[in-house]
Amino acid sequence: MSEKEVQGTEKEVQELERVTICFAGDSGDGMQLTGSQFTNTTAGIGNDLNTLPDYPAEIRAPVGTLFGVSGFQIQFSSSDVHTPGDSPDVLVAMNPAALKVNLPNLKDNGIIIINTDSFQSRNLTLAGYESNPLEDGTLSAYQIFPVNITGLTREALSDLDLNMKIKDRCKNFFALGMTYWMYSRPMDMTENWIKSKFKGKDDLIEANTKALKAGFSYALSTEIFTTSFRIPKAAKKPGLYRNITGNEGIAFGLITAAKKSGRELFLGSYPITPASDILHELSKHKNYDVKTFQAEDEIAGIGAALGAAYAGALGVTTTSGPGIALKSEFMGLAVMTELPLVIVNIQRGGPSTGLPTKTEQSDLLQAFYGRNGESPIPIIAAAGPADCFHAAFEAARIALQCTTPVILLSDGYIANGTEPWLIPDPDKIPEIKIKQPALDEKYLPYKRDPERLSRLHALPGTPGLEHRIGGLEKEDVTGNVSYNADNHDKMVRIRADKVGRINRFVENPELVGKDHGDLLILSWGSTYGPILAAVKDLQKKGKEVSWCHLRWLNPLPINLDRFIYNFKTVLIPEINLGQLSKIIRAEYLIDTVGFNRVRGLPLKTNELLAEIDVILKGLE
Amino acid sequence: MSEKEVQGTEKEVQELERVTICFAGDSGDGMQLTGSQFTNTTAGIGNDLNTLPDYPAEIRAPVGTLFGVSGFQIQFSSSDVHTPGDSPDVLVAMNPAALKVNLPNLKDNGIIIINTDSFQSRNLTLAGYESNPLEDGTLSAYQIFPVNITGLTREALSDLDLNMKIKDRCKNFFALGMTYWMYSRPMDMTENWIKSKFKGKDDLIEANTKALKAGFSYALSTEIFTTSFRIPKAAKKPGLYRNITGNEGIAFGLITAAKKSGRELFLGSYPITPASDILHELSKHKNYDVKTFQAEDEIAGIGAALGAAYAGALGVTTTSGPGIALKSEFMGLAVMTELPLVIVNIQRGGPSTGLPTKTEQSDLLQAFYGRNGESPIPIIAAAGPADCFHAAFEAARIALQCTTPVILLSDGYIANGTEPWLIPDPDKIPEIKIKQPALDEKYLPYKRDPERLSRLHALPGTPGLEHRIGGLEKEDVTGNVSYNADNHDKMVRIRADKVGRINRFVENPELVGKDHGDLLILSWGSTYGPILAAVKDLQKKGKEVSWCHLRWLNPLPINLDRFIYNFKTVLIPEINLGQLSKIIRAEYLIDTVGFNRVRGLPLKTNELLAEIDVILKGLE
Amino acid sequence: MEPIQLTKDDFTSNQETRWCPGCGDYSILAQMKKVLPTLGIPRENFVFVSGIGCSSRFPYYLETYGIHGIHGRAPVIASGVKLANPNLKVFVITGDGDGLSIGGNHLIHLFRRNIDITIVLFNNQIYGLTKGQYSPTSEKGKITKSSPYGSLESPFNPVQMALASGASFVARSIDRDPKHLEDTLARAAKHKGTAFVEVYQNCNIFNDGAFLSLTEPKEKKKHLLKMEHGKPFIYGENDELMLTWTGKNFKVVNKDLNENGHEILTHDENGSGPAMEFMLASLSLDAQLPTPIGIFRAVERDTYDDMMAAQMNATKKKKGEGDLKTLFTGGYTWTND
Amino acid sequence: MEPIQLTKDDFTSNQETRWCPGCGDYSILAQMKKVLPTLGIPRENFVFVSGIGCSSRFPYYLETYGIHGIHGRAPVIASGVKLANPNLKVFVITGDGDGLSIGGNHLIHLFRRNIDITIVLFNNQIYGLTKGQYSPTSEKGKITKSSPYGSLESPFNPVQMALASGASFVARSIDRDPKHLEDTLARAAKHKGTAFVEVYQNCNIFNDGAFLSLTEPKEKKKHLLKMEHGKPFIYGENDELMLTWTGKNFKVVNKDLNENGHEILTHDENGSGPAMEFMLASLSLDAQLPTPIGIFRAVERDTYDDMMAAQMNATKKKKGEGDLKTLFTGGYTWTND
Ligand SMILES: Cc1ncc(C[n+]2csc(CCOP(=O)(O)OP(=O)(O)O)c2C)c(N)n1
Ligand SMILES: Cc1ncc(C[n+]2csc(CCOP(=O)(O)OP(=O)(O)O)c2C)c(N)n1
Ligand code: SF4
Ligand code: SF4
Ligand SMILES: [Mg+2]
Ligand SMILES: [Mg+2]
Repeated sequence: MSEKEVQGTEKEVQELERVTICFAGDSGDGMQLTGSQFTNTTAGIGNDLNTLPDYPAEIRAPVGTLFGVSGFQIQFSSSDVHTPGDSPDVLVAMNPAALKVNLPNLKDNGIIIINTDSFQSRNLTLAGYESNPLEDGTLSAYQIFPVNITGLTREALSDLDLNMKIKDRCKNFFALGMTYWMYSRPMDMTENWIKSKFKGKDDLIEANTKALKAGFSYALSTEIFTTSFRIPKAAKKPGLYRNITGNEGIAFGLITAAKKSGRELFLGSYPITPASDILHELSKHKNYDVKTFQAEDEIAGIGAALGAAYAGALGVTTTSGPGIALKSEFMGLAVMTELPLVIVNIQRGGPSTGLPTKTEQSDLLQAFYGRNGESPIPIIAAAGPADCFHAAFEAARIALQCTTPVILLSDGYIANGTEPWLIPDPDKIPEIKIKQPALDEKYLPYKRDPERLSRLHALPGTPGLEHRIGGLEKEDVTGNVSYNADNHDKMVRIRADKVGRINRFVENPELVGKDHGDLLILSWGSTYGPILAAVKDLQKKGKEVSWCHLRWLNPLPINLDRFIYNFKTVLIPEINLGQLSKIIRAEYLIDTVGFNRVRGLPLKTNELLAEIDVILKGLE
Repeated sequence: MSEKEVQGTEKEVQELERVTICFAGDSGDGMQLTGSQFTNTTAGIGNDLNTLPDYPAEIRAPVGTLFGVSGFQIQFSSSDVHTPGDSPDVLVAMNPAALKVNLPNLKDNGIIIINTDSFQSRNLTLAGYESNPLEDGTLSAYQIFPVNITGLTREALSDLDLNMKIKDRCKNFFALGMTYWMYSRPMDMTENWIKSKFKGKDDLIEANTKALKAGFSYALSTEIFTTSFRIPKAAKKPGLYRNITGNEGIAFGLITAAKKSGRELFLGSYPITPASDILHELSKHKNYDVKTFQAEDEIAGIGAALGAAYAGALGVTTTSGPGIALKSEFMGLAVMTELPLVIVNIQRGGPSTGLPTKTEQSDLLQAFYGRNGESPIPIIAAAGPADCFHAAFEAARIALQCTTPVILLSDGYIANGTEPWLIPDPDKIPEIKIKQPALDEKYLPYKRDPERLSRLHALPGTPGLEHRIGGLEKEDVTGNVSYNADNHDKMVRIRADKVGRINRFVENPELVGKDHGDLLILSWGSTYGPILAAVKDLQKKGKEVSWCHLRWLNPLPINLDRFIYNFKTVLIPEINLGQLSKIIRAEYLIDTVGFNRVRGLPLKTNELLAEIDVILKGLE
Repeated sequence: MEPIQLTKDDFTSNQETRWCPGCGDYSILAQMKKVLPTLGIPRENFVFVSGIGCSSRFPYYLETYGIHGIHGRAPVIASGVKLANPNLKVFVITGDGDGLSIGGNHLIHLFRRNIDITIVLFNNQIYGLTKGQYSPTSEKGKITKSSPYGSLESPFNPVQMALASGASFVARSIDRDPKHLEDTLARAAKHKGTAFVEVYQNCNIFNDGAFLSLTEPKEKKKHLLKMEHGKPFIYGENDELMLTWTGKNFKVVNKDLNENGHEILTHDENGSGPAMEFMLASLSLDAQLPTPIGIFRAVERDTYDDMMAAQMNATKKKKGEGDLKTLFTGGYTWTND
Repeated sequence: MEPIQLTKDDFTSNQETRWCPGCGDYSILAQMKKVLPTLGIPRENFVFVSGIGCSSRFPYYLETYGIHGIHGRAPVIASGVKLANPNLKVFVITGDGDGLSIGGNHLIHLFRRNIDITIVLFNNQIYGLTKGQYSPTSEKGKITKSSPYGSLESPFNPVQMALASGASFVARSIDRDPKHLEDTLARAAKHKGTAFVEVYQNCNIFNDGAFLSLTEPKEKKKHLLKMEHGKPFIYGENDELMLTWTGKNFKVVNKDLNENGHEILTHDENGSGPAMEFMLASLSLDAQLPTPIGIFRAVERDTYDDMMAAQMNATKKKKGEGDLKTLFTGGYTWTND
């Protein structure tokens, strides 16, 4: 599939289906920016894609150190993309530390573009290299493209009256320019971005644009790069798209739910990685009746959200695992008072402070059981960045319609990762209808809807419906405080039942494949992408596997027991030690097989495929 | 078995094997005191016994109201006693509210001693009686002993120069005196108690003693009581005994563990019902190197305990469910830093504030999973008041020897209930040996004992072993901060393994009955007493059931899988909706049957027996 | 709309009060019921939020909206209520344990935010509900169940804490002076911004007589200083004692024997400056000097809720009422066809 | 035992510092390393406890015992360490978010307890580690990621909070004045009781220049007032400005033009009384007046740890060293045979 094309000078152009690039450099090198520019351009020309930023826990770790490396990985393709790619085809390494950290991931015979200017003894030492990997054969298994990027950038900007530091900051655009040429991407979107970003600072506009173009020209004209690649458009569902991170998805989903339910959105939150961006995003949208309250701690965050819910807002709190730990007493109060509240947990590596900037799925059992008493809370988990929008909307809908707190689980991977989002038509999103208590009847705060078992919540400000709620056990129907033994037993069961029947009001998860067979894969949350990629691969190879990805975890879906018993093996891949497995085993009494990698990273499709291979062989 | 005896006047004396009495009155009537006097005397004459106080959530609710009723139940017997009794044989009701609240529990044809003086219209109304139950036939199914206790007390004290209020406060001693006669109990122990309690206040000594004796004489001489009862001594293991509440048991167990490990005991705690008494008890014993720190909240309580543990104390924190919720972030830090820490949860009715003064077993799953990340903590549950001593000692031993936080579960029932405790010989309690790091080697904070996987903890103040620990993921062996992916996976598994293998270092639970058969009862915590009573009853009736009561819940015992699969039915009685069931099902994939009563009360032996009956019939 | 005519009975809920007979909480409830009808606010717009403690049962007894929250957290719940619906009149009811021990941080953050909420802290210098442990306001050396050898902590001075963290209205009153209490609660309720009232409250079960010197008819004249705006600081059995200011310190002098001609000091509640405010607040710690009740500070400053509303309005003016289409397409978009 | 001879290198751990280049934290670390060897305390007796934040990484860089705790909770961990082993010299390292937002309550309770712990609060008026949200000390109206339209809260004044809650040693210093910082840390470390040092610290990434007026050579003479015990409050480009006291307020006058003959005010760190202390503390909020650094208060009062030890000793004296048999048989006992 290669052809010759005239592109200024005669170079080969090869067509590829999919490519994974990793841009890596020092935290100060602007790699996240480079990555997101590449992403937008790639999206704009119609490839499907998926991205994963990977930045250090330190704000700006000392230059050149291993722990200061910042990376951005993108997979893009002419067909569907579901993950940022297991192992990059191309690594852009701006310094030795970036090379060191990312080399183990690179595909065999992968391409490495190296900024040779940074391979000096201090940087090599900082990266822990005893000799120069450019010279000692370390890289012999790869295709190396050594480029003195810093020097070339300075050269390109030599006629500009800027100090060297500023010029050097443009080198990421030089690198970006090279990759634009390599993968046949247009430069205009980035040029426009530079113009608006540095508006009013003409010298910076000029510098960055020049660096970008210089990189492009350099790749085009030098001998080093002999081939460029073309990745045709992907056949995506037609429509208007944008890239979206999971955290943006959640913010948008919540705003939409608020609008569709006629409530104001109230966020009570305390900053914590990787959840803070939801707070940042929501605090921008004050004209959408969004109120954000940066509380003094996580407890105050959820407490204010609960108060706001009582007063009639869509109450939301966002955090990560350690924050959930702090909120758990308030979550119990939300259960007892049966107020609508969305509790968002962007999971990260644990236990304790753990690995704050890494991803993990290990807060599932905390979501189920992390409170005193019988304290059931429905749980929904988002499958990917775009699904975050839908999951947040659904969490809010159930919270409002079933008068219950709802936990929405996401994780560091999909929170920061992006994928194209088919922008929905707002008018086609259904309203969220909430029943109101009648004004002409005696108001009984704990009288229930017979179907949902939800209660009617009278909003403060409504004349005649004055009432008090709180954390002591409630008398059935009246909601008065009750220490009665039988009432307590009854209420404990009602609360369980109320949550248990929510699966009647949400969609069943799809079963991909047959409803019986050798292997059923069961999964939840952010493993969706890697597993989808694996399942597609297996299907292509003609292997029969079935797959069901859960969005609602509590309660488990109604349809699961229609097929879960029909498989020889049920495989549950998770980024934890088997938390969904515990739930499934207890519920269905079937032996599950876990695929558990707790490395702070998304699952790798290839590793999963290898595991499935072993399982299928064993079953033969 | 009845005989005539000369006891001043000729009355019948009947011998009984076991009796349950409930003393009930207004919170201000001194029922807890009456109960505990009856208890001590009963213990002193050699009956086995078990008690349960039941007091209102309000401090001193308005006089005469239903929610102001305070009760104290005691079962005593010439044979073993394991519970405070399902339903009292005798109810001493000091006012209408006390009657109303406790009547539903009374045994058919049970005895009611009533203070008729309090059955006036205001009190009747407060208790919700529309007519006087003494007159309207409400009590026709019972043996009623109406006594004008208030009036008789006043009469008995008529020659004392005390105001009426103080005299009236003596009426509980009058009632106590009556029951002493009825059950052939000596008065001297209570007389002595009165003397020391009111030391220096001779008028009060005289008043209370007189009231006590007057009650006794009244019962002896009047026509109302025709029969008194004798309950022979129980054939208890010989030795020195005392009554002990569960909370005292925990306090003593912790002090003992501290002494036996050569550590100081440090308690960081915040008051909460029903755990506060441990704080109260421990704060008395400053001469035992016990340091108690009343913190500003639960978080501070555990934080200080963790700091103390780092500095070399046996760190302990005590609380109830809502407090555990708050402590959960710190529990994660204890997991990560692998410090010895005992976390005591005296469970109460939940969720949220729930039923603060009632008992429940619903924090088990919180103990297992109530933290972010993979955060395993060993869990032990005490079976009864006396076992609290042993469980606390064992929790501390494992914490110190396996360098881990340990959760000790108790509940409101056994915390406040009492039973006789065979006082151990302190010299026979084994030392708790703790390994110390060598001073002459490089100290590696996360190097592990190959057997226990515990680490060696170097105490601050030790020259040359300076080191830092914290909540970020640790590098294997060195304990340095590590964001490495494979290291994280490894450490997550090591921590799980460390806890998972603790069942090698503790005793296996006993299997009562055969290792196969129709019915295995599996249980944990405070249900021990009621289930033991049921099992004995079944055995007496020649029914074959087996029973295993778990003390260590995490990890599950090694021996369980040797027999758990050998039964047609595995019944798990719990005061929750089936939390141990969930754990057992997930672990062993067996279908369990639950017996769940979530009423804030201990399980009733009779109800359990009825359930077992149904099960056994179904299996026939 | 016609003016609202409410009486104290309108504010009496059907729940039985469950405090111990003789508890000071009854008086606070009674005065509150007198104040509420005078505020010109419809009953349905009141929300009472409390934590946990004897005091925190307060909301049950009022026929208004209410939340009996969790221990120490009433200020944050109340903040959410008020910010979500600024039309509501929000009260926080808390105790010395609830508000100053577990909940201390929320309280001081509420002060600095100045959300329009009225806080009443029932200070009985003890944990009532949990049966008598010492609290952050208990005097050092206090013997309780949890401190059988005497507590070791110096107590907090709630008024100083409130002043230091920027509360715009700070006052103190006492259960046994119904009129003063009523007036103080009324003033607090009418203040725009976070208003803090510390109420000395007798717990006759676990800490009886803690404020005896301020309530016993004979004693109180010698110890209680009622601060009134614009009036001199005068107290004593025959109003003969006068509080004067040396420039650095207070000094009590007999009015009639004011030989050194000390300046007569009058009370200025409208922000007399940190020096005077803190000095007045520190008085309660000093047995030689009188304990002031009344209003320490009453100043106006922008409330958080108003500023939040202003920001929202400004943003709407600038960007227009938010619509979903604009939101969704706000970033970089492209079309697949 | 021979006297301990330590140098700053003895306190340097083998962990690489991971702060941004240019961060003010480096200076604080450097000064701390200078102070530690001078205290005459064996290295193994130091314990540094921190919370979470950029600042809280501090313990890793010192070759002492240390705990990197959880967010806001260093004071409680440190309390446990100190009470369990009073021989240890315990430091708390915290930030403005860690110590005043999530951890505010623990801090003020530590102040009132007066446990012998030295607290250093790195105040950069921003959340550094979480990438730049406003903090409780950020000025009102601050534009950050979480407040794109400006924050609405008035900042805390950490010094006032510490004074109001009874801290026995309260000081302030600044990263860019190494000598002053070193001296202040040394004084704090030597204080017996809870010592609090607020350090103005520049976060050059998210809040660069927050203290520029106090560090820029030209500006600082006009704004910085170094308080020294027993010395007059003098500052200004040529030390020409003098802080005077009107009895209620501060006033700045030119030394040479002191026409009204204002009294020269000298600094008294040994408890100058609430009035003066709070006035001095309030200065930092007022742009018209200088910002004081130095020691606001240094008074001796009984420490919690000493009192706890005393209670234990007294009890042992009275009841004898506790033995288990006595404990077990303490209540009512009987014998079964
Ligand atoms: C999280 C939590 N911790 C502890 C408790 C127990 N508790 C309830 S009220 C209280 C203190 C009450 O004291 P205060 O606030 O002074 O109220 P008072 O009863 O004196 O009015 C405590 C410790 C609780 N309910 N929840
Ligand atoms: C329970 C919890 N909540 C939130 C966080 C996230 N977090 C870490 S540090 C920090 C604030 C840091 O600010 P500051 O204390 O001022 O320290 P600095 O980084 O500025 O030195 C936050 C919000 C966390 N780690 N844990
Ligand atoms: S315990 Fe004290 S504060 Fe509580 S209700 Fe009784 S008297 Fe009032
Ligand atoms: S983010 Fe700021 S406070 Fe944190 S290390 Fe960097 S400069 Fe220092
Ligand atoms: Mg109180
Ligand atoms: Mg900061």
